[in-house]
Amino acid sequence: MVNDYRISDLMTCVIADMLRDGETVFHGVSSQMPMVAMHLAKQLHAPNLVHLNIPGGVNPSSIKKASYSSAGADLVEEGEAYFGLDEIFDLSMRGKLDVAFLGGIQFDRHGNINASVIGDYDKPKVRLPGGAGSAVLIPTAKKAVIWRTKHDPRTFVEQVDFVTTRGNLWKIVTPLCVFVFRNGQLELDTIHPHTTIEEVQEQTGFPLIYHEIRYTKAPTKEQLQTLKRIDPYDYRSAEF
Amino acid sequence: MVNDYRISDLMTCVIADMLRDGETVFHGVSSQMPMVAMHLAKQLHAPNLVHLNIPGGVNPSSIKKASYSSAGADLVEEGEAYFGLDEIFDLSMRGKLDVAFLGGIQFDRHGNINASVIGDYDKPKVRLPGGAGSAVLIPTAKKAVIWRTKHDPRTFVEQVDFVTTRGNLWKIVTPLCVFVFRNGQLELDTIHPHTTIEEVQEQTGFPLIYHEIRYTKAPTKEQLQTLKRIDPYDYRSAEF
Amino acid sequence: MKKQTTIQTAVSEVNDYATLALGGNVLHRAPMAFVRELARQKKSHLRLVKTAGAHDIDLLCATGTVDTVDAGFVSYETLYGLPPHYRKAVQSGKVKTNEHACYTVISALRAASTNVPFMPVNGLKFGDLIERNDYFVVVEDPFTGEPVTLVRAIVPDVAVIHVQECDEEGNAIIHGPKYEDVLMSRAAKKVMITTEQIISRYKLKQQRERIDIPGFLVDKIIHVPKGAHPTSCYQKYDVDDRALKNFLSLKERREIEKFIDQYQQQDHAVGGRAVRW
Amino acid sequence: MKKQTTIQTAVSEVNDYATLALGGNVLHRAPMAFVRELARQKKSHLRLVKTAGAHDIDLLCATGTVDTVDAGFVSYETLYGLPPHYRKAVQSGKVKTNEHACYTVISALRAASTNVPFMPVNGLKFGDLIERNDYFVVVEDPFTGEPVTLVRAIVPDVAVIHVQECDEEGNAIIHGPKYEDVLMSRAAKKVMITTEQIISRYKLKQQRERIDIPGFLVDKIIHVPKGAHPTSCYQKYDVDDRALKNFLSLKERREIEKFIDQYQQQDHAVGGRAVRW
Repeated sequence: MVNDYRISDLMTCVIADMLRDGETVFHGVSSQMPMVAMHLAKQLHAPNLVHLNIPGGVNPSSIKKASYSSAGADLVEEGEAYFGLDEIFDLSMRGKLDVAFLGGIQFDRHGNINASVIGDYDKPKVRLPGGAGSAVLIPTAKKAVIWRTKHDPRTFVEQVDFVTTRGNLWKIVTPLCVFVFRNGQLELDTIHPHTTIEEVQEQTGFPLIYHEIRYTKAPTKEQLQTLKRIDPYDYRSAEF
Repeated sequence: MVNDYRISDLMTCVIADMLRDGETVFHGVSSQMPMVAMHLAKQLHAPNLVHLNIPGGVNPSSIKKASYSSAGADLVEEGEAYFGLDEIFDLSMRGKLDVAFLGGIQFDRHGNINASVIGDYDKPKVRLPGGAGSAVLIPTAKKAVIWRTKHDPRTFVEQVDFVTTRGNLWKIVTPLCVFVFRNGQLELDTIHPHTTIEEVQEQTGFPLIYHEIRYTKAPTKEQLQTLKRIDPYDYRSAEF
Repeated sequence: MKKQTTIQTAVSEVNDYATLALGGNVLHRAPMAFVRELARQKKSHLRLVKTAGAHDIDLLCATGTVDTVDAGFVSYETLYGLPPHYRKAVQSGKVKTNEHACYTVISALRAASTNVPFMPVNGLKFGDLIERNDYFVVVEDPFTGEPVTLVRAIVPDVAVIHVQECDEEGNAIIHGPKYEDVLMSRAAKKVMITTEQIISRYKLKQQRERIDIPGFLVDKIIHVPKGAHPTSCYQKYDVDDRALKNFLSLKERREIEKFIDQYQQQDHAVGGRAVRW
Repeated sequence: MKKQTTIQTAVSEVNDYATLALGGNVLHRAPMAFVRELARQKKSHLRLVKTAGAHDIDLLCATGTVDTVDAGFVSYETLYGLPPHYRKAVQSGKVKTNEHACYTVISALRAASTNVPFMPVNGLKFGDLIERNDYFVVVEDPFTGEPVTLVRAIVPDVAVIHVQECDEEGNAIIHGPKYEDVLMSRAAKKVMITTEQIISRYKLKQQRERIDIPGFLVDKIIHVPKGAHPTSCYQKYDVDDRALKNFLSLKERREIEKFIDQYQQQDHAVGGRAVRW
């Protein structure tokens, strides 16, 4: 069964399954995977999901032309209305954004997110791109979801170098597992079918918290077929 | 000569003469006279004046259809761009509004303006319409001009009942005279050709301040002819 | 997800004591069908928010529907003069005016639209409005030490906006002046749209760059042709001079109620009418 | 009132130490011709403001033109990775990053557009950004006593915005995503527009409802076809993959200058070209 899908397919389907019908959902720049996942959800179980994005195209009817970018004009061209980034932020401030997909470079067991620097803030060893909207969206979106195509002990650490933000973090999806943020800590939700708890622990810089080992649901045939149709150029794998 | 024009013509021309080329100028609701004056100025000596108004039509090419209102859609229909009321206020806040035309019911010698109440604020004898934008525009527009088709001792008083606003008041135009606000007090600028200093004093509730009696310039033939063309339905006299 | 409803049902969801932001400006595009139904259903203790109102506020003051008005200007335009019922209600103490500077209403709604408790306002510096109203306060700017005036946020429970056209999802286009309506749709907890026409989403999509209020912000859609009457609705109808003058000639409560009743058929008629393709 | 000029003249009016707001977002519609001319004229100590930048900020960091960057995100998109020159400049201490949350850049520009010293922001509640940056401060809301975060205003000296079309007065239309460009045009002291096309005001008036920046707000108009290249300009050209990858392969200052020189003819060519009817 493992050969039926790739990790990028699995992650995309896991993300899609988190989304419910009618929710307002936002993704930012360099966010091809959640963008595809949102369309997958819309096709299969969440037709009234509202897709919001940086260029401002509400519910783009297709993402086939979205190309290398997830912040380009194609999303407006295919959209049914214009709702710019400033307005999306305002919406989240008002508590009306259900799900925000955000990035980050370093995460710790307390749910802190670092997208700013490695090392000292004023004299950084590595200047990271910055948290973009995270620092205001993670505290205000009802559910913040992070996806990350890297899972190693430098990414998941005991204590982040800098707290760019924390807040309503809900889940983190990686190539190995899904974390859920609960009771103030990052717990293991599920591990993917192709890995083992030992491997996940080895790649995580803090002791995993879990009561039982549960496995991530594999993508369904319908999901995989739909993915091929809506994302023929495989943008969902852009970060791999 | 007096029969060549009416008071409304004179007032409109006086207002037009205050406007300079290139200035950004705003009028509000129930402001037919300044609206016509702005168009007169644009026709004759200020072609690059920027005409802003509540409905948001920038530089409406004609005001012939502006009808009873000066806040209707006709100004947008004839406009060259859309710039709404919220934006006009912001512009004034930034110090980029040159002239604002505003109303008011009561004025005192100290340049205070009342558009709120006659009597006590909480238990008013007469509830007035309110200052609309005055309370933020008079302090921020570079020059605030007030026009008033009534000139009597109840309008020009020693002390207003309530200070709705004060600030960058420049001139007040009435059917009898023009006041100028200078050195913290309302001074007599000019009196209209058809009146006398005695009449103006009689109709003003505080002692007039002036060094010499100067007369308002009568409208030119060109101004009167242009008025007939640009304002054929005589909106400039709507308040008379 | 069906948002289309009748004006009776929509208004029945407005609570007494609610804060309503009313779209339009003075004599233009006021949501009058909705306003009349508020009176018919004998709503009470409402708080109305608008930069500049006229017939809408005056009518609801005449029917005893209102407790408070937050506005910068309440008056008919030159031709029609002052609003008799509003004035009487304020002067008798029945209605409280929270006087604003139009812009401070905008600022208070902007605060709501970004969910902050106040908005700093540059222009409001002098005069008695600051001193006499507790929704204005002067504080020290923590960055420079200079004084700055703040206006408290106004969060409408419902924004009621009359538009020329929208689709079944609520994607709405306002033709001509938009006044504060777009901001109101972002500031209010709920958005109710009354519309001259409902058109198909495919037709509306062809004008998608002109959509002022995206459908996902809209809670209720009510199809009410002539829903702004007797105020104007650009491209649809002008101010009805006779109707307004008739209203302004009325004195007795019973006369006002009869005036409102005359609109009942028109206001209620077309809740379920077909979509235009 | 003649606003049309060359890119050389417009850039010559930018002072060292100026604060510039750059339009566009990441790889899209950045005002690159203007940016390259800033480097050619060896401007220095600039402060750049943008929610999310990439090639523009990276290039000006490579040429030593920048002191400070106020942004929420600086990086190329997935395909191109991180901005090497920006990172190097920050890590070596030559450039200071004022890290924002994208939205706080918007809030700071909104404060400028309304001429208030700060803007309250609801979302910025937790983390080290508030503590480590003096442009954020937490105060007590005077109305409720609750804590509220303020962000200090950013007033750009110049907003530089690349558009698809404008007329001789500067009435400008941005097709496709507008990002923060409209806000920047209201926040800055001066507005300079670079444009793919200048069209006659009569032609533009036919699309007047789509005007994003009215001409009276615009100080300079520069006709520069391909003025956003190698970033994209919707309906005109896509991102130039080769040019970007080429730039990202360059290490030496001399190589970067040569890269900029290659654009000189294109950037300078068409300042006086005729208007399209």
